[in-house]
Amino acid sequence: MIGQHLPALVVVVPLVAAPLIVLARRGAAGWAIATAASLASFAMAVALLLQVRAAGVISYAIGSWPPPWGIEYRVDAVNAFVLVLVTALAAVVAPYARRSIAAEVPADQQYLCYAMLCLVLAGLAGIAITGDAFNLFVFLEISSLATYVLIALGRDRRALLASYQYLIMGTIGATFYVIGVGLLYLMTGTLNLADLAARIGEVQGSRPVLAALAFITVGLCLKIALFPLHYWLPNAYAYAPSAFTAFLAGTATKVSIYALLRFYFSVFGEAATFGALPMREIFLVLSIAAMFLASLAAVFQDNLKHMLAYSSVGQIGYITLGISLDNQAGLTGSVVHLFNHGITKAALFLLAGALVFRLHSVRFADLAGVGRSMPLTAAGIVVGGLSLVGVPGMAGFVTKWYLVRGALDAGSWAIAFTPVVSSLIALWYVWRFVETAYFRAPSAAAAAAKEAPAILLVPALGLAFACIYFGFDTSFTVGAADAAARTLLGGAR
Amino acid sequence: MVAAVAAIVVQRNLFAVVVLGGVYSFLMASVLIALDAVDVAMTEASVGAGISTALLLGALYLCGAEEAQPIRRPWLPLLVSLVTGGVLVYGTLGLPAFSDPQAPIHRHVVPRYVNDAERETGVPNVVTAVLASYRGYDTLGETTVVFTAGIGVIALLRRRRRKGEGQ
Amino acid sequence: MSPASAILAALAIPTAGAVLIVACGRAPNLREAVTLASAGLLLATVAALVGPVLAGARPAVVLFDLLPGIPLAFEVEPLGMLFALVASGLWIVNSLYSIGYMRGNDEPHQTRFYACFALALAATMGVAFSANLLTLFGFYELLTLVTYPLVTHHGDDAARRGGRVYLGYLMVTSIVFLLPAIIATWALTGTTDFRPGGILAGAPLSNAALGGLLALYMFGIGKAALMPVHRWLPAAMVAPTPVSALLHAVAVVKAGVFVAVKVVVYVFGAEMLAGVRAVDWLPTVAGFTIVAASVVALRADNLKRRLAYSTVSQLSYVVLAAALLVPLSIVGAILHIATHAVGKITLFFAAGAIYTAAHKTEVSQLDGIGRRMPWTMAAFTVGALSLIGIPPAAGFFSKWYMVQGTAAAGNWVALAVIGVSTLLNAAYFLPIVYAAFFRPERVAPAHDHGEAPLASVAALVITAAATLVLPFFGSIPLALARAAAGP
Amino acid sequence: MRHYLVLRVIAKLVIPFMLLFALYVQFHGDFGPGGGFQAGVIAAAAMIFYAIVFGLPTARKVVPDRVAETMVALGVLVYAGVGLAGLVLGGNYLDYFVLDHDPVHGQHRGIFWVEAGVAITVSGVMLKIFYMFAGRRSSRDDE
Amino acid sequence: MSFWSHFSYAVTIALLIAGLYVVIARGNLIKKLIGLSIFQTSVYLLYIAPGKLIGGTAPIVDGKHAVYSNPLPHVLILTAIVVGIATLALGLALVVRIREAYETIEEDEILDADRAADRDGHGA
Repeated sequence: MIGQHLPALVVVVPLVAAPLIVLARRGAAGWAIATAASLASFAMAVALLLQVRAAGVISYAIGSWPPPWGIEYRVDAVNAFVLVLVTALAAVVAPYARRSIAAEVPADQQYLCYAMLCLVLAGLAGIAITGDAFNLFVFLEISSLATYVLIALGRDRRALLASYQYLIMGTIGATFYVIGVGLLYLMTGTLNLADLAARIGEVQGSRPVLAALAFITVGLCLKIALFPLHYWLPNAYAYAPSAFTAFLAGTATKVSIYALLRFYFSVFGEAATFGALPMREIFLVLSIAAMFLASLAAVFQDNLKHMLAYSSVGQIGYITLGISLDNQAGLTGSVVHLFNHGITKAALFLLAGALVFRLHSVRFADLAGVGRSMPLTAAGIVVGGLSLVGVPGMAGFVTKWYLVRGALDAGSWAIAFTPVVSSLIALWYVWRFVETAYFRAPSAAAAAAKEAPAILLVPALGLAFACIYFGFDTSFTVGAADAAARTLLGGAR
Repeated sequence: MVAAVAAIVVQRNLFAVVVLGGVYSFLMASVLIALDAVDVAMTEASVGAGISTALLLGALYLCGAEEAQPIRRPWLPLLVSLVTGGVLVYGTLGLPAFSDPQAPIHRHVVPRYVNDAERETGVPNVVTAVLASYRGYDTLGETTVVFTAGIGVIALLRRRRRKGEGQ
Repeated sequence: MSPASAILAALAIPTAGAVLIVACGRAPNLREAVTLASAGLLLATVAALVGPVLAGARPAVVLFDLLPGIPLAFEVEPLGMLFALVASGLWIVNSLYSIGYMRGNDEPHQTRFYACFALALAATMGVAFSANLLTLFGFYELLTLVTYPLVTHHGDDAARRGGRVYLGYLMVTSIVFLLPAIIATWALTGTTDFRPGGILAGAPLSNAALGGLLALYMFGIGKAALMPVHRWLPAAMVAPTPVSALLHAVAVVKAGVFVAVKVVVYVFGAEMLAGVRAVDWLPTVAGFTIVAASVVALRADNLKRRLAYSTVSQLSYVVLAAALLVPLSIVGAILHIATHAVGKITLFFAAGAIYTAAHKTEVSQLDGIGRRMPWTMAAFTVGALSLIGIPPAAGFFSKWYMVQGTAAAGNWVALAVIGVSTLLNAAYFLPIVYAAFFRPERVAPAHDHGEAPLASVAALVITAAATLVLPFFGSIPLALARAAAGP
Repeated sequence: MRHYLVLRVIAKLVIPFMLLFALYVQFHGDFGPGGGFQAGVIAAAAMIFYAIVFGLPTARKVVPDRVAETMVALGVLVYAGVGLAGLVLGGNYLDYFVLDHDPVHGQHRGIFWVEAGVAITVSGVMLKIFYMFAGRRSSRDDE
Repeated sequence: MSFWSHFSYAVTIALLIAGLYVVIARGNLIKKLIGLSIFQTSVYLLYIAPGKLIGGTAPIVDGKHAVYSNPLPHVLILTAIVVGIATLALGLALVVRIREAYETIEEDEILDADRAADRDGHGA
């Protein structure tokens, strides 16, 4: 009986967990509830993925009002995959959060922190699973507001400004999205995505639809932090509490990208999206700019978290590059990179959090020689870094493989070279860490530090290991991504 | 209403700006009533003119009321906002005319609400019916947003020893 | 042990060895014992494969899919067999030598050194036996990564700089050129498996595209040190001598030329390339590399630097010979991988021994050192003769096949190149020998030294001996080479 | 403004009516404009007015912080609970039809409860936010 | 289509431009938030106005009327308003904290303060 209600429960469980935590008013209890909720929704997401693989698209009418009158939850190959990513990272981060948050957030705010974590999870899951354009906006706001708060809870006072800037940018983005949806509604009279897709045909190419495409693109790209709209991201990532940065970096931008994919390929339809406006060219240019400029910026940061944040902007370029290629291999690369980059970045930020836990700093000056005092943490970061570079046998390699193939299928050697070349920039900034950690005389802090506690290491290294595992066993990731790409290109929705 | 906004843009004394904001909200509310959106009008009045004004005043009390220096390099922002507006103009010009009963929004989906809501939900106020039942899930989300903001403010403003800050 | 399981064992033994080495880090003797033991085991395992392969069998293992349709798979063919044989054989001597060297200069981080060394061997075995381009690429990159700590062994600024150049050149070339080339091959042919006669044979490719693809491969294989991507080799000279020996003789550059030959033979296919004008640039580049590198070597005073550039030029022999695309020359190329290995490792051992015993690094300091270190310098002489190609040293025979190859291909330029470079080789090796034996010591050394530690001397004597006797037991390498060169 | 007697008297008179009006808006929302959100806002406004007139401490005695915070969470729970009830009774999530043997009554009941949930959370949040800002103020004065 | 047929949109766009401009151009954090809320309110009209049918009444069903204006946009905008106020409250709370941490709410002064802090070698 539960089985058929999974689509609702996967979102509602964490959503209900939040007020429970607030009632509990205790850090420990809050942590327990949050962990339980995220584990539960992870289990449900996996079950959903299996259901979708077995039975195809699942549609769930909330309130038993048939769509388009009621709000519909709709699970297909694409968002089931995204759901698994989001909930999985939540399930990994939640156990980690206990010690890390205890070290970085004042005691009387910790339970709120966990409530926020649940809300972000609920919001992101809601975005991923919903089949209703406006409902998507509501859950976007839930996750965003919770995100602003969590960022502002960082120790450094700069966290406040970072959070404020994100709030401004995020709200502008969300409002743009609403405008776009409004225009679509005025033209079609419906908000249900599938219904939109069905009815948009007759008004295809009309001015409001094009304007809607533009507004939705800009709005979501603000959330995605697609270069040059990434202005808010680095500080937000760098100053938020470490555990949360990991979750945010692994999921938030990914879900927005999913939303963009959904609108492009399922609502507007591939042809309209790339035919009506020069979307392909725009994305191509911006992606390449991100892959190079942002990655170069990452090289010159003096702080590990900042470096990783800029690298995220660069890696997002990979994903959008795949979108702009707009063919099977390219999209497979994009979707698989959603997952691979998600776990890789999460692992890296969790390990950075372990460094913060011991050294109270992630500036390279303080990380010197940390490879000796915290061997496991440093080794994990190297593994994650190599996955960013895309060394064979690492998750990141799979992405590159498909992106290059996609570019070749699109018939362009020039594009084919961009991902590989920019991955060399990644090698460059990763190696800055390697040399700092292993070949420099230990800083005072690093010399004093011990290896991080197991409760931090186990989840983090678990993810780092996942980077290797999914580099070898690609049947799950590539399989799911391939199915997702087919769904998108087939417009089957 | 536009005048009020214009005043808000130029005025640099934040108290005045906040008051103007309240005025603006009332005007907006009256416009909304004129458009038959009574629920929305009521909310906008209580929220825009009531709560947000109060909040802003509270914040001003804490933060000081003078906006400091004049705007730097206004051209880029102006350009951005004008372009945005331009795109919207481009879009809206293709929209169905005002109060056109043939517009899709009046033909699709909505008729069921207007015609059957009372029968299906026993609630004559269609807005309430849609809000709480047909699209009840949105409202759950909306409540959650309020909840989030609430505990967010708690988390941010609870009096705490400010160790670690500003380091 | 069935051939298939032998393949896996060849990968597992060095890996397990590395683990044990780390485990025994506290007890140096035990640690070195583990190294030697695993080296011996490895050689035995690899040797067990020779019989079947010569008998025409092609033992293979397919593990699981790395990417849909592209499995992690291994298959032993003659070329890889020979390469694995050489590498595993030399690992034993090299470990023996390392023990003497590392202790003689009491180097730091010895555990890390031996562990990475073992891992490097594991990666080499992977390269040698891999059955498709993806597997090959994976182990190729792994080899780069595990040798990086060896290159930067000393961890000082010089080592870091050397390491950057090393990593930079190898990664840039492999990621920017080799990887796209592999993916393109996959996109064109739908497979990445090595096949006798080549997989690109039927592919719809214009000659120009073919030439371009070949260029991507040849410069993508930075380990082959084809000019202008040879810079990493001298840069890596900051490493301790056993590492240099590993790079030059056992694993890295050998892996480079091995892959180069393998690509020419099993991906493009000699017959297919033979007809294509667009690939004629390759012999030219190789020939230029040979001569230019020899000239640089001639002008280098630092002994190891001279040896390094000699390697660059010697490896280009292999590429040149392979690029001539006639069976004889390919046989020569393959043989040269082996003969150059034993010769060059001898030279490096000698250089290291000199450094260990006398702390001398420059050629100009070597006057009269032959009297103090007769064994070492004798071995050095043998190695030098072999590289110059004077019978009965092994080098002569590989060169002999190449010369025949040039004749068969009718490429007189290549013949001239070989001739000139032979003279150059002589010009930069013989003076050292002469000075060592027939010049008086100009300045008495700071301390009165004799030979290097026994282990080192033993090792270099063994390799020198091998250089001399290889020709007389040359049937196996020759047979393998013939089998690989195809009809 | 402690000593503005007039103001306090007026307040004493007005506030009950404000609360009453809030309830009216709450329950009449089915037939006229209004609903949980507006009602919650008005109720909160009444409390805020009370706090301004009689001072924060007094207000905190009437509705303590803890209560406000509980309301914040409670409302959401009520709303989500209605949804879960729908699940338990065999419908989809937020399915009101199953809340009563007669579907229309079920709808009525569901709407009533969710509106209540909205009102509770909203008033709780508004009040709490006001407390926070006001509390901050006094804290800054004595800093 | 006459200008009047799209008058409501013209108003919407005017408000939108003004709001967005304030958000981006002004350095004062509170002023930015006010601009932000204007920016959001402009959207209300975009949704509501087209829902109006001349001669129609508020969508509260009684026997007397036949034509009602479209209720769905009203619902959506109710939600939008709530989201807006929630954002505003959160933003103001942030501003208060910023003020306490930096003693100013002018964006560039804050950035200067941070740069100064960096020069002194503080920072995360």
